[in-house]
Amino acid sequence: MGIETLTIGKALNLGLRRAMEDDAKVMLMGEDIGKLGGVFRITDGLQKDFGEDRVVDTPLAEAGILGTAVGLAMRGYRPVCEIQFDGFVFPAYNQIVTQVAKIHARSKGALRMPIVIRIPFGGGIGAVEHHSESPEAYFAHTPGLKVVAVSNPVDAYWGIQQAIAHPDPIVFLEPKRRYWEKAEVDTDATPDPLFRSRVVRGGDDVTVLAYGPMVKTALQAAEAAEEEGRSLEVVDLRTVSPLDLDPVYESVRRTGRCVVVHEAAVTLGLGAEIAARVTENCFHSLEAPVLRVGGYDTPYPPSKLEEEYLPDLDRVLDAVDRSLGF
Amino acid sequence: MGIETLTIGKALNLGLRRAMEDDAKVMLMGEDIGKLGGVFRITDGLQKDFGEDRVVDTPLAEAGILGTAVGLAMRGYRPVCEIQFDGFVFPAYNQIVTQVAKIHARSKGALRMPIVIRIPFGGGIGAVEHHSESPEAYFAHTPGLKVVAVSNPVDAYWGIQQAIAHPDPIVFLEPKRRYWEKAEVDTDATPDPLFRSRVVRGGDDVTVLAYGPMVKTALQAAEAAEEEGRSLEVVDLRTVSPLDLDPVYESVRRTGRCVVVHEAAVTLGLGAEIAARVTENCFHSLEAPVLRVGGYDTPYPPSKLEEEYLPDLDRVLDAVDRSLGF
Amino acid sequence: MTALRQATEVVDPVPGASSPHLPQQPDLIQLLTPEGERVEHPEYSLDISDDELRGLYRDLALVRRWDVEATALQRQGELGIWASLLGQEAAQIGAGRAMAVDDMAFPTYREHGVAWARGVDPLHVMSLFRGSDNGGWNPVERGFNLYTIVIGSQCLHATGYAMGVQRDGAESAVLAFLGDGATSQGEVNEAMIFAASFAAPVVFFCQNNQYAISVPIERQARVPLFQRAAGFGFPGVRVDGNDVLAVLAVTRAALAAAREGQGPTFIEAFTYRMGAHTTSDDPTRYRLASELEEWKLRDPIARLKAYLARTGIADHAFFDSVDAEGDELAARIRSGTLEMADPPATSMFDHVYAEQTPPLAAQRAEFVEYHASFEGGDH
Amino acid sequence: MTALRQATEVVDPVPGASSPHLPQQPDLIQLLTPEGERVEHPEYSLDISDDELRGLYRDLALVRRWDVEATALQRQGELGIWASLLGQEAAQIGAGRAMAVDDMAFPTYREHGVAWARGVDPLHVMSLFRGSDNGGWNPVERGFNLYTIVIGSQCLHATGYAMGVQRDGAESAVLAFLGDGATSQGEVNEAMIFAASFAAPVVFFCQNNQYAISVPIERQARVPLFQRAAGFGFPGVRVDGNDVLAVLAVTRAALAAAREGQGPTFIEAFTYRMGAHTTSDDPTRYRLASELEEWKLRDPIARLKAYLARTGIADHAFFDSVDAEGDELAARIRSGTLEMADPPATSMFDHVYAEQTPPLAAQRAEFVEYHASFEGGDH
Ligand SMILES: Cc1ncc(C[n+]2csc(CCOP(=O)(O)OP(=O)(O)O)c2C)c(N)n1
Ligand SMILES: Cc1ncc(C[n+]2csc(CCOP(=O)(O)OP(=O)(O)O)c2C)c(N)n1
Ligand SMILES: [Mg+2]
Ligand SMILES: [Mg+2]
Repeated sequence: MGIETLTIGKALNLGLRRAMEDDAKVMLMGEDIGKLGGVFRITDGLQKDFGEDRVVDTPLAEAGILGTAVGLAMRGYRPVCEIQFDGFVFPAYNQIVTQVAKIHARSKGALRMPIVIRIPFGGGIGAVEHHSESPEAYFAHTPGLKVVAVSNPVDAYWGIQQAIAHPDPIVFLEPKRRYWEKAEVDTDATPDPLFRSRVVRGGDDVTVLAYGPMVKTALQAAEAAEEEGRSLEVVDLRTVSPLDLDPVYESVRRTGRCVVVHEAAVTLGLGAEIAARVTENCFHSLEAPVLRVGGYDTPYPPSKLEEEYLPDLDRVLDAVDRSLGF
Repeated sequence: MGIETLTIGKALNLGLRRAMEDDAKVMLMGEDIGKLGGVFRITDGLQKDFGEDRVVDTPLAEAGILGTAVGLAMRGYRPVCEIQFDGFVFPAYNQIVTQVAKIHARSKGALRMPIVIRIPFGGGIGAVEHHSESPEAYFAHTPGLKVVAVSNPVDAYWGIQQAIAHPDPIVFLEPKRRYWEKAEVDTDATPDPLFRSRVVRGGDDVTVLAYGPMVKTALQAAEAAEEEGRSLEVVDLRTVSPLDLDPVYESVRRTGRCVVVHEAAVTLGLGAEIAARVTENCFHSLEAPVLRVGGYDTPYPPSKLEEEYLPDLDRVLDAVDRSLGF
Repeated sequence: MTALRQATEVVDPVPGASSPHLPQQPDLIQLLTPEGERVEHPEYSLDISDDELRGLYRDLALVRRWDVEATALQRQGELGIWASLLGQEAAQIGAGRAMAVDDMAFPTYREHGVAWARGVDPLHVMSLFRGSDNGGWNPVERGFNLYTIVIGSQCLHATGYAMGVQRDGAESAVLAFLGDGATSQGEVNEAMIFAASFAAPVVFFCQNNQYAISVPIERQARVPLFQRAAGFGFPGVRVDGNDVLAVLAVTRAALAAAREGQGPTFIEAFTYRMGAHTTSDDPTRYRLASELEEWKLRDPIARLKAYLARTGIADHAFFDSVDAEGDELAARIRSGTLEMADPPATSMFDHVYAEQTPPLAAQRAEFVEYHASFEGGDH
Repeated sequence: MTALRQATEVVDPVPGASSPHLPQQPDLIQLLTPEGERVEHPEYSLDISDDELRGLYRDLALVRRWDVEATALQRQGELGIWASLLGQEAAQIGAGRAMAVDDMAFPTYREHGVAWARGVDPLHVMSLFRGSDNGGWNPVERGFNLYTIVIGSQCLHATGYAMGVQRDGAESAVLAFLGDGATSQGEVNEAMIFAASFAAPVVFFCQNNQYAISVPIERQARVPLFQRAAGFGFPGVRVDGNDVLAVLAVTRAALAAAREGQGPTFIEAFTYRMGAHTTSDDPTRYRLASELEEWKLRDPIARLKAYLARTGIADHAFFDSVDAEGDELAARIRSGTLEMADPPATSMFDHVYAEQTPPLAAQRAEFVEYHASFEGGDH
C-alpha cells in the first residue's frame, strides 16, 4: 500500500484487515461489530468481507465474549474481542483475571491464550457515565496479562497486528478521543517492536512520561515549555505491562526529574509504579521526587467537568514547575 | 463482656453479633454463611440467633450478592457480604466497581452505600488455585471504595463493627491464615478509629510498613533484626484506602529508610503507591529509595511453592539490608 | 433426540410475515388493536375511566413531545447524547402508570416515559444527557432510581430492593426495566435467580424493541423472551408493548401479585425502537426502512387516539389542548436546558464519600489552590 | 394472575417422600432401577455388550477406590484437600464413556471419574490436590480440560471451544460439566445463551448432587434444573444420575445431536454427594444422616453389581479381579503421590507468559540470586 494518511481509527481498521488476511484463525468478536462496524466503526466493512463466522456479533454479555474467546483460543483461534467502552469491561473481569491471565501458567504452557482485548479507553468525548474510564492499572497489576496503549496511527496500524500475532493475552488500549487524529503510515515499513517505549521528543530538563491519549498532551506541554525556555524529554511508554523503563532511567539520569501523566486516578495508577521504579533505579540522580499528573481520586465526573478532571497542558506544566522548583 | 482471649475468627464472629444486636438493619449475606457458619465459621451461630432473613444463604453468585446488597442498602439495610475466598470476588467486580463505588457520587449523596464486603484474603494455607489472592490494590485504585485490612483480634472485633456502622462501602480484608491467632480483647475499651495507621513497634533504623497478615511477619523481622542490632519501626497500615501516611512520613523522616511488605504482586501493589507518596513527602530525608517486598509478578503459585512466593522474615530482612546498604 | 428438539419453539421468521420482528398473535396480550379497536382478553381486563384514558393519551403525547425536543436539543449541541423512546411510549407509560406510589422503579437509560409517570422533572433527565450530573433526583423519594447505564446491573438492585421490601413487611412492589439485549447479561439472569429463590416482589419489565443497538433479538434469544422466566420458576407473559391498555393491565396484575407475596413475574413488552439507538447511532447500517414503515402502522399513540376519537371519549379540543400543553412543555424543557448552570468543579470531590477522606480533601484543596493560581494569570 | 402461577411447577417437598431431594419419577430417565432391574424408556434405548457392561462396572469401582485412597492420603497430610466424587461415579463414568475420542470435556474440580474415562493419569489429578501444580496434563491432547475452580467459568470456555469446532467443520462435540450450585452463576447462564444463539455443539452436563457445599438446591432453583434450558431455547432432560446406563444413553444422544448440528442440550444428572463437599467440610452441620441413608439405597455401583450378578454377566471371579485391580491402582496412586517431587521454585516464573517479559526475567534472576545467597549461609 505504501504511504497513506490515516486516522488512528482507520489505521486500526486496516491493521485488523491485514491480520485477518494473514491468518485465517483470527476472529473478531464483540457487540455491534458486524453490520454496524462497531460504535466507532473500527471494524467497518470487515464482516462484509470476512463473513459472520470471523466477525461475530455476540449476545450482549462481556463475560460471554471473553469466556468463549478462551475456548476458541484453546481450539486454535486468535480471538480479538472488542469491548464497546472501557466502563463495560468489568462484567468480563472474572474471565480476564481468573482465566485469560492464568491459563498459560495453569497449564504449564500447554495452552496459549493469544487473545486481544481491544478497549477504546479514556475520556474527553463528552460522554455519559462509564464511557470515559481508564482501567489499565487493574490489568497491569494482573500477572499473565500484557497491556499496551497506542497513541498514534503508526503504532495503531502495526500494534494491532503485532498484538494479534503475539502468543500472550494483550489488553489493547485505544485512545478513543484521538481516533480521528491523522498521520502518515508507511505500510511497507518495518515496525518498532510492540513492547518498547519510545522517546518521542528529546529534552534535558525534565523527563515526561505518557501513553495513549496523554502523549499528545505531553507533547503540547513540551512545546509550550520550550517557549518558556524549558526543554522536556517526552517518552511514549507504549507498553503499560510489561513496562520498558530502561530508556526512561537513562533519560532521568540525565534530567534528574520525572513527571508521569495519565488519565486514570492517581492513586495506584501507573504513575505509582513508575515513580517507585524510577526512584529505585535513579535514586542518586533524582533532584526531585517523581511527580504524577493524573485523574483525581474520584469517579470520572459528568462531562461538563471532564476538562477539569483530565490532565491537560497546564497541569503538566504545573508539575514540571513543581519538579524544577523542588 | 470485659477482657477475653479471642482468635481473629472469633473476634469477627463476636463483632458481627454485636453489630447485629446494635442495629436491626444489619444483614449478613453470602454463600454457606447460615447453617454452616461459613467455610471459616466466622458467622457461626448467627443464623440460628438472628434468623434466615438477617443471615442469608444466597444462591451461588457473587454479582448477585453484591447487586442485591446495593438494592438492600437503598432500602435502608446495611448488608455485610461475605465473599467465600479472595479469588471469587471477581464475578462481583462489575457491581463493586461500577455500582457500589459510584452510587453515592452518582446520586450526589442522596443514596448511601453502607455495604461491607468481607474477604478472607492472602495465602499461606496450602490451598488450591484462587484461594490465596490479595486483591486489595484493585479496590484501592477505585474511587468510592474504602479498604481496610485487620491484623489482630482487637482490630477484628472493633473494626468489623466500625465498618458496619460506617456510611461508605468498605472492603474488609481478613487475614485468613491468621484467623486462629489469639490475643486479649477488651470489649469495654474505646477502640482506635478505623481509618488510622498505627505504629506497632518503635525503632530508629528503618520504617517497615505492612497490613493484614504481613504485620506479624514484619514484627518477626523486627525481632530478628534486633538481635543483629538493628532497630526497625513497624507500622500496621490498617487502612489501605484511604491511606493514613502522616505517621509514616514522621517515621521515615526519622529513619530515612522505608520498606513496604505485602503479599500482592509487587507491580502496582500498595507498595507502589506508598513508595510514590513517601518519596514525594520525605524526599530530602530519604537515604535510600523505598523498597518493596511483595509477591512476585506471577499468578499465585501451587501451594508447594507458596512459601517461596510469600514475603517472609528473611525477605523483609534482605530488603532492610539493601536499604541500609544503599 | 427429535422428541427433545420438539419441546422448544424457535423464533423463525413467521411464514408470510414480512418481518421477523412482528408480533406473533398466539402469545400476545392485547386490549387495543393497532387500528384502535378495544378487544377483550380472557385473563386480563381493564376497568378504566374516560378521564384515565385521556390521561394516558396525554402522557403518551407529552413524552413524545419531550423526546422530539430533546433530540432537537442534542442536534443543536445542547445535549451530549439522547436516547430516544420513540415508539416505546405505550410500554413505558403503561408500566409507569401501573405502579402505586410506594412502588419503586429501576430504569435503564431510556425510561423517560416512566420518569414522567413517576413525576420526575424532565430537566433532571436532561441534565444527565447534557453532562451536568447523573440525573440528580432523589431515587427513593421519587420511587424511581437513577438511570443505570451498565446494561442489566439495575435488575439486581431491584431484586435486592424487593428483598428489603419483604423484610420490611411492606405492601409494595418493585419494577425492574431492561431491554431485550440486557437479557443476555449474566447479572440479569442472576437477578431472576435471586428473585425466584427469595420470591421477591419484583417484576421484570423487558421492552423487547427488537434491537440492542444494531444487534437483532435473534442473536440474544432463539425463543420468545418471556419464556425465559419459566426456566427460573416464575411466570412470563408477552404483552403488546404498543398497547398502553394491555401494558397497564398486565403490569398492574404482576405488581399486585408481587405485593401479595406471589413472587416475580417477567413481562416482555413487544415493541419497536422507531428511532435510532441514540443520537450517535445510524440505523440505516443495519435495518431496512420497510421494517420501520410496518411498525408505524402499530404506532402506540395513533391507536389510542383513534380509539378515543371514534368512541368520542376525546374530541378535537382535547387533542388540541394536549398539543398546546406539549409545546409549553417543550419550551420549558428547552429553556430549562439552555439555562442549566454547569456544576461547580469542586463538586466532583464532594460526593465521592458520605464521609470525606483526608487524602481526597487534600486533593480538593490542591485543586482549589491550583485553579486560584490562574486568577493571578501566571500561565 | 393465578393462571400464570399455574404455569410453573415448584419444587416442594414431595408429599409422602421423606426427603425433598429424592428423584421425582415422572421426569426421570432411568434404564436401571436402584434394585438393579433393567427397565425400558420410550425415548432412550441402549445397545450395550456384556463386555462394555463389565467395563462400566470396572470404571465405577476403580474411581471409587481411587477416591477412597485420595481421601485417606488427604487425612494423612499428603494432599492439601480432596473433593470426593462418592455417589457421583455413575454420572461421571456414564458421561465420560459417552464421549468420542475427538470430543472435549470441560470439568469442574470434582470430575475424577471423567478424567479416568478420558485416560488422564490419576496422578495428574493428585498433583493438583497436593499443590504441586494445577493438574498439568495437556487438555487438548486428552480431550479433557484442566480442572476449573471458579464456579461455572468453564461453561463459557466449553461453548467457545464448541464454536471453534463449528468453524472447523469438525464432527465432534463438547461436554461442559457443572454443579447444581453453578447454575446460579451469571457466566453459566451466559454460556447457555451463547450456545443457543450460535447453536454450538455443546452439552451442559449438570450433576445435581443436591448441595452446593451446605446450600441445598432449593436455594438455587425453585423448579427442576433441567427446565432452565427450555427458557433459553434448547432441550433439557433429567436423568437418574446414579444409573450409569441411563446417563450413558442420554449423554450419547445429546452429543450425537450436537455433532449433527442440532445445538446444545442441558442434562441434569440427578444424584447425591454421599461424602462431604471436600475434606475440609463438615456436612453434619447442614444435613441429616437419614438423608444419606436413603441415598445409599440408590448407590450407583451396587445397582450395577446387582444387575451383573443376577443376570450372570459377571461372576465372583470378575468382581474379585476388579477389587484386586482397585488395590493395585490405590497402591500406585499412593506411592506415586508420596514420591511426587516438589516443583522447582523457579517454575513459577517460567509459565506466566509464552513469551517471557524482561521485568519478570529480571525478577526471576533476583530470586535465583537471593536464594543462592543462602547457600553461603549468611542469614
Ligand atoms: C455492560 C454493558 N455493555 C455494553 C453497553 C453499551 N450499550 C449501551 S446500550 C446497548 C444496547 C442495549 O440493548 P437493549 O438491552 O436491547 O436496550 P435498548 O437500548 O434497546 O433499549 C449497549 C450494548 C453497556 N451500556 N453496558
Ligand atoms: C465463583 C466461585 N464462588 C465460590 C466458590 C467456592 N465454592 C467452591 S465449590 C462451591 C459449591 C459448588 O456447588 P455445586 O456447583 O453444586 O458443585 P458441587 O461442589 O456440589 O459438585 C463453592 C461455593 C468458587 N469455587 N467459585
Ligand atoms: Mg433493545
Ligand atoms: Mg452440588
